[in-house]
Amino acid sequence: QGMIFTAATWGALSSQTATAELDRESWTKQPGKPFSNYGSPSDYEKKVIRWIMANDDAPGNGVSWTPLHELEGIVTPSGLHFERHHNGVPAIDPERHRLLIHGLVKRPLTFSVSDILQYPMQSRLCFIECGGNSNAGWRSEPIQTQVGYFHGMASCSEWTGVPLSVVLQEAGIKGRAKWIIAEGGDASMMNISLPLDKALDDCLLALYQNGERLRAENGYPLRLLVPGWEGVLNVKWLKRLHLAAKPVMARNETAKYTELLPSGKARQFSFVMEPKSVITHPSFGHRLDRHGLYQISGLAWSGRGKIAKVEVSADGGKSWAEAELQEPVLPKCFTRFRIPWRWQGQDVVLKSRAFDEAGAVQPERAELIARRGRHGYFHYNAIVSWAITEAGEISHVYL
Amino acid sequence: QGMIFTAATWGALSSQTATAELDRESWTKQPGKPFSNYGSPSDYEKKVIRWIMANDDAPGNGVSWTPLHELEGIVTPSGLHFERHHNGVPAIDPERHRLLIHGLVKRPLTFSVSDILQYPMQSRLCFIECGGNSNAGWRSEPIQTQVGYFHGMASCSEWTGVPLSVVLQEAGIKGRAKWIIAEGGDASMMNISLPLDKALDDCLLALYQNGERLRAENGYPLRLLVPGWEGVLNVKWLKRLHLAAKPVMARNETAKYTELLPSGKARQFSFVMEPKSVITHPSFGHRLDRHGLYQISGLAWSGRGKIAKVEVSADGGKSWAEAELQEPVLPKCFTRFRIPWRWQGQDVVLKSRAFDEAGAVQPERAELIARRGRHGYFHYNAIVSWAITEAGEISHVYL
Amino acid sequence: MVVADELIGPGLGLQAPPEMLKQWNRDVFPDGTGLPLGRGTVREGETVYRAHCIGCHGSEGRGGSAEELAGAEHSLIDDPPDKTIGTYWPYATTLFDFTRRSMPLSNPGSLTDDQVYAVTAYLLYLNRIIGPDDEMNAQLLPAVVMPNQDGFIDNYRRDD
Amino acid sequence: MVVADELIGPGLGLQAPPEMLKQWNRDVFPDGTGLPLGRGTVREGETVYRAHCIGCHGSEGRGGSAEELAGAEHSLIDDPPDKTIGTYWPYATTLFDFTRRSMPLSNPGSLTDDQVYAVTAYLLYLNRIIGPDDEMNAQLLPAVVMPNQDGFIDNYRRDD
Ligand code: HEC
Ligand code: HEC
Ligand SMILES: [Ca+2]
Ligand SMILES: [Ca+2]
Ligand SMILES: [Ca+2]
Ligand SMILES: [Ca+2]
Ligand SMILES: [Ca+2]
Ligand SMILES: [Ca+2]
Ligand SMILES: [Co+2]
Ligand SMILES: [Co+2]
Repeated sequence: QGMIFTAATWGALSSQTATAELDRESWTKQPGKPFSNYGSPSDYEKKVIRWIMANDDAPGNGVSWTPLHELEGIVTPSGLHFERHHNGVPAIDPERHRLLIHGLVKRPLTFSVSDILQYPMQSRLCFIECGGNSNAGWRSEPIQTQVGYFHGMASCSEWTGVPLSVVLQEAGIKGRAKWIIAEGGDASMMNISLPLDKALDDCLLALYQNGERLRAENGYPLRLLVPGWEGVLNVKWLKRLHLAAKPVMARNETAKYTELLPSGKARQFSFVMEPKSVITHPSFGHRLDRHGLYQISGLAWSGRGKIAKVEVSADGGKSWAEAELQEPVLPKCFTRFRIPWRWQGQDVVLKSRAFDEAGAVQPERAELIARRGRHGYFHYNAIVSWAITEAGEISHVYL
Repeated sequence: QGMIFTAATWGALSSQTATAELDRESWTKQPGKPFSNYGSPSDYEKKVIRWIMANDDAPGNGVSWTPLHELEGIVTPSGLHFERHHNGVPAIDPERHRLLIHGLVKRPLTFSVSDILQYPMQSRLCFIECGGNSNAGWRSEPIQTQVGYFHGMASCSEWTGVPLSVVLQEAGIKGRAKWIIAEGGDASMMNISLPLDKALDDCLLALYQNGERLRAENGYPLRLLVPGWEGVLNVKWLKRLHLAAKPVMARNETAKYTELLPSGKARQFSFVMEPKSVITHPSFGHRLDRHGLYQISGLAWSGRGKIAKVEVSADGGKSWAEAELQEPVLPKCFTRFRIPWRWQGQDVVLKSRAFDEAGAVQPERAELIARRGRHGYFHYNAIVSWAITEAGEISHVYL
Repeated sequence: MVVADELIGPGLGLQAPPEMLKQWNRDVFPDGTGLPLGRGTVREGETVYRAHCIGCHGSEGRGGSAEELAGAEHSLIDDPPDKTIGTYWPYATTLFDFTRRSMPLSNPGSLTDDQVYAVTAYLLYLNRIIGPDDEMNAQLLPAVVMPNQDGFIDNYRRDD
Repeated sequence: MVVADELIGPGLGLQAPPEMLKQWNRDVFPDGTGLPLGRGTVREGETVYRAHCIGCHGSEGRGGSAEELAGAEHSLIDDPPDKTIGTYWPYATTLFDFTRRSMPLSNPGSLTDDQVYAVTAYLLYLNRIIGPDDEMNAQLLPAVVMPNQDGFIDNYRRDD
């Protein structure tokens, strides 16, 4: 028993491979780094990234995923908010950007960004989820990848902006208007149709994300926030709102973001993101290296309102226990659930299922496929199952 | 009336100086930037920074301020969370870091960071405010500076970590223990005494900040979170918890973070951050360039619990109106308040005052000074007054 | 619907001038609303396609680094189904709307309206919807009946 | 107080070895608990001060880039008050605790315990609390009565 303790003496089972110091560690013996005007994550957390899946010939076309398996709580740091771009991130000069409201309005109007910043604002914590999130679930073999690279086209931020109803009132809505075609000011100038009743209900012209102005990749200087509805409607770099009697039938509401059913017909205007939950800890890529007490932790959300309940099963769905929901539980917002669990080294299958306040329940995969077939691509929200072997290895399974 | 519209045609009063394009703007004609593994703010928002006030001869000694005047909502992005360092930001290798719990415990224990990550966690949105925040308010002349550089030693994040009570239970608290001396693992190895009852009530060993692991400048890999109590207790880079019968009487609980009263006696162990509010929009540095409707927006918080009410005055305190509180209103958390206000170009003085659920009220400056004198330095929480001239210029005044 | 007379905002919006409304409004509806003047033939479209599209979408729209635009070999009820413009898209106007605003991806907005009509015609031809000698313009395009026109169920009005 | 018998956590803490407890515990309490062996005189302290402290705290502790450590000219009830170690600090042990853990700022942890005793003695001397021939050690330091020892009101137990 000397002056230096190695792992064998007081290192823990799996992680304490390094020798622990009795003397002051090097970083306590010299001044640390100075202050910074804007911080970034620890150098030791460089592996925590958005994972990029883009088109080699079109590097601005694709997605990058939020690493949900590395995160805790409900806020997604803006640097890790998922991205979906059709043609890259535009570098928009906010002084030159304008929002145009026209079509079935009494007064077609333009607004500069500094104008909109003077309007009354609201904030809400709210998730945005791509309609294509979790689509690997439709595959016939369960994908083996970290939670974030499977379900991480969903992120949650505090958004602040101007209620869309305020600027629409100023323009004066004509009676025949039933839809709003929103258009983005990026190189793809993406357009999509949003029902007017939703626009007037709870949509925001979002200017701030997690306290600061929007990140470029999340729509700077202005984006549409459509709480609880699929990501593609939350038009980034918002440039134009066209009030119309009918939807425009844009490429992204016909060719894409529609779900082909086994009948050959396709669901269109499938806006609401249905309840979903996933256990993030433990999950694929983690490994249980000891027996004993664990905290199962995960995320649940629903586009219909608040999460009412999350149940967790440790026996592949035979029995379920209600998890604790971390306060605050907010509508259309990530909700963190947690439940203690004792692992004695047995084979187990962990599952979670979400219930929302509107009465919707996250389905088993077989149920979802019975309803939708396997070629709908969008709106996959089935229960996720993690199998854990006696060795503590975790894989994704279909049950 | 040609193809190009200048400010005179459809530019707004103050901001639309640039000519607006009829053609597609340059950024809509070429692919934008590719995806990024970790994002950062827009290049057009580079002015939104933590403002650094450090010692030239000791660049790691000082503070940097959250620019509250640039932010909205309640979350502070981690890159802008205020900093207070005594000797810089250590670059701690998480594999080599250990937490030691000792003193009046049955079993002195050490934990690696990866051990602590396996403990049951909780999350909460919660402010941290330095006891020295807003101290310019003690000066005889009102400081003329942006809100963030006056009140921005306060920030608000979602923190996730392990309840301190869980690891203390494991160590086994001896009956005589009444205090915990916490020590940081930076070059200043700052120590401070925390009452054990608070430690068992709601303190966390925080591991995550706004979803991701702590930033280095906020204590990576482990910090103490002491909800509602002054910042210095929220020991960063937490290395040691020493259970004791009495406080250690460290430099930062005697020479500093005590408030000298006019009597010559000083308040010690003044832990709770009393209710405070400040109007962030409009405020010093902004300018009103038009008459009409504005939204007054600001932040309120209290270390005693939830904000119960915020009142705003536009006549220097003669009359008050209740502001709307943005949901969710959470205990010991920033609360955003907002109220509409019509400005017709008259001279006005805006004020806000916070009431908390424990019954505490933010005092007028004269009241605070009557109680504390002008040399306490810490715990300044008086009402802030902004005078607006007919020209729309805003200054900080004492009334 | 908002009916209040008094503004709930500060009223900073400026009247949008007619030229702006005309130039900015790029939306093309199934009934042809929004289509500009101009025309283009399948043959002209083939030239446009070879110059501006083939690099990503491949010869005859069979796909490349970007997705296929034609060439379905079987139907929507096969497993897997074969979704292309010809088998899946409900409206031909969508092709004009999308191409004009977003394509070619490397140089969006660079085609003339005639070129967009032409390449639209060519893609409809490749999908066996119109003939090799046809052309497209503001009258003909909305009149095209797409095979999958009735293939969609409005899920917003009847939530499942 | 936690009294439950069954652990609420996974119980991963490891017994801390005695050497670690000894080496890591740097806390020095007013009653002297935590003070190490060793000693140092005012005169030795002056040498330490000139070598390691004067650059920031100035000659005789009158302040420089870092704050003054001595030299109060008036009292705590003057306006403005004059707060220094001599007029404000309640315990001499704090000086040892802080200096050993945090100073010199440019090279913390570099002094021997003897050097810390010595510079503590020197600072107490500069503040007119001990004489020029005095020394400090684990017995003498906690016995020093600081002028402002009774200057503090416990605000936690009596909240205002
Ligand atoms: C540099 C590569 C590139 C070029 C050149 C290009 N495209 Fe594309 N195209 C893409 C990509 C990538 C997408 C998918 C866009 C998205 O995800 O929004 C696409 C999508 C499309 C679609 C929608 C397909 C669907 O099923 O939804 C059509 C139609 C299309 N392109 C037509 C054209 C035409 C016509 C041209 C030439 C005038 C062209 N493209 C040139 C890359 C390209
Ligand atoms: C490189 C500059 C530097 C050197 C060298 C230095 N100090 Fe300091 N000292 C500081 C700074 C800066 C502070 C304020 C620290 C803080 O804010 O936590 C300080 C604070 C102190 C304090 C607390 C003062 C108070 O009123 O709270 C004492 C006591 C002190 N130093 C003693 C020493 C001694 C003894 C030495 C030499 C052995 C020394 N210092 C060397 C920069 C220095
Ligand atoms: Ca371990
Ligand atoms: Ca303006
Ligand atoms: Ca095919
Ligand atoms: Ca296809
Ligand atoms: Ca002095
Ligand atoms: Ca001083
Ligand atoms: Co959908
Ligand atoms: Co205090």
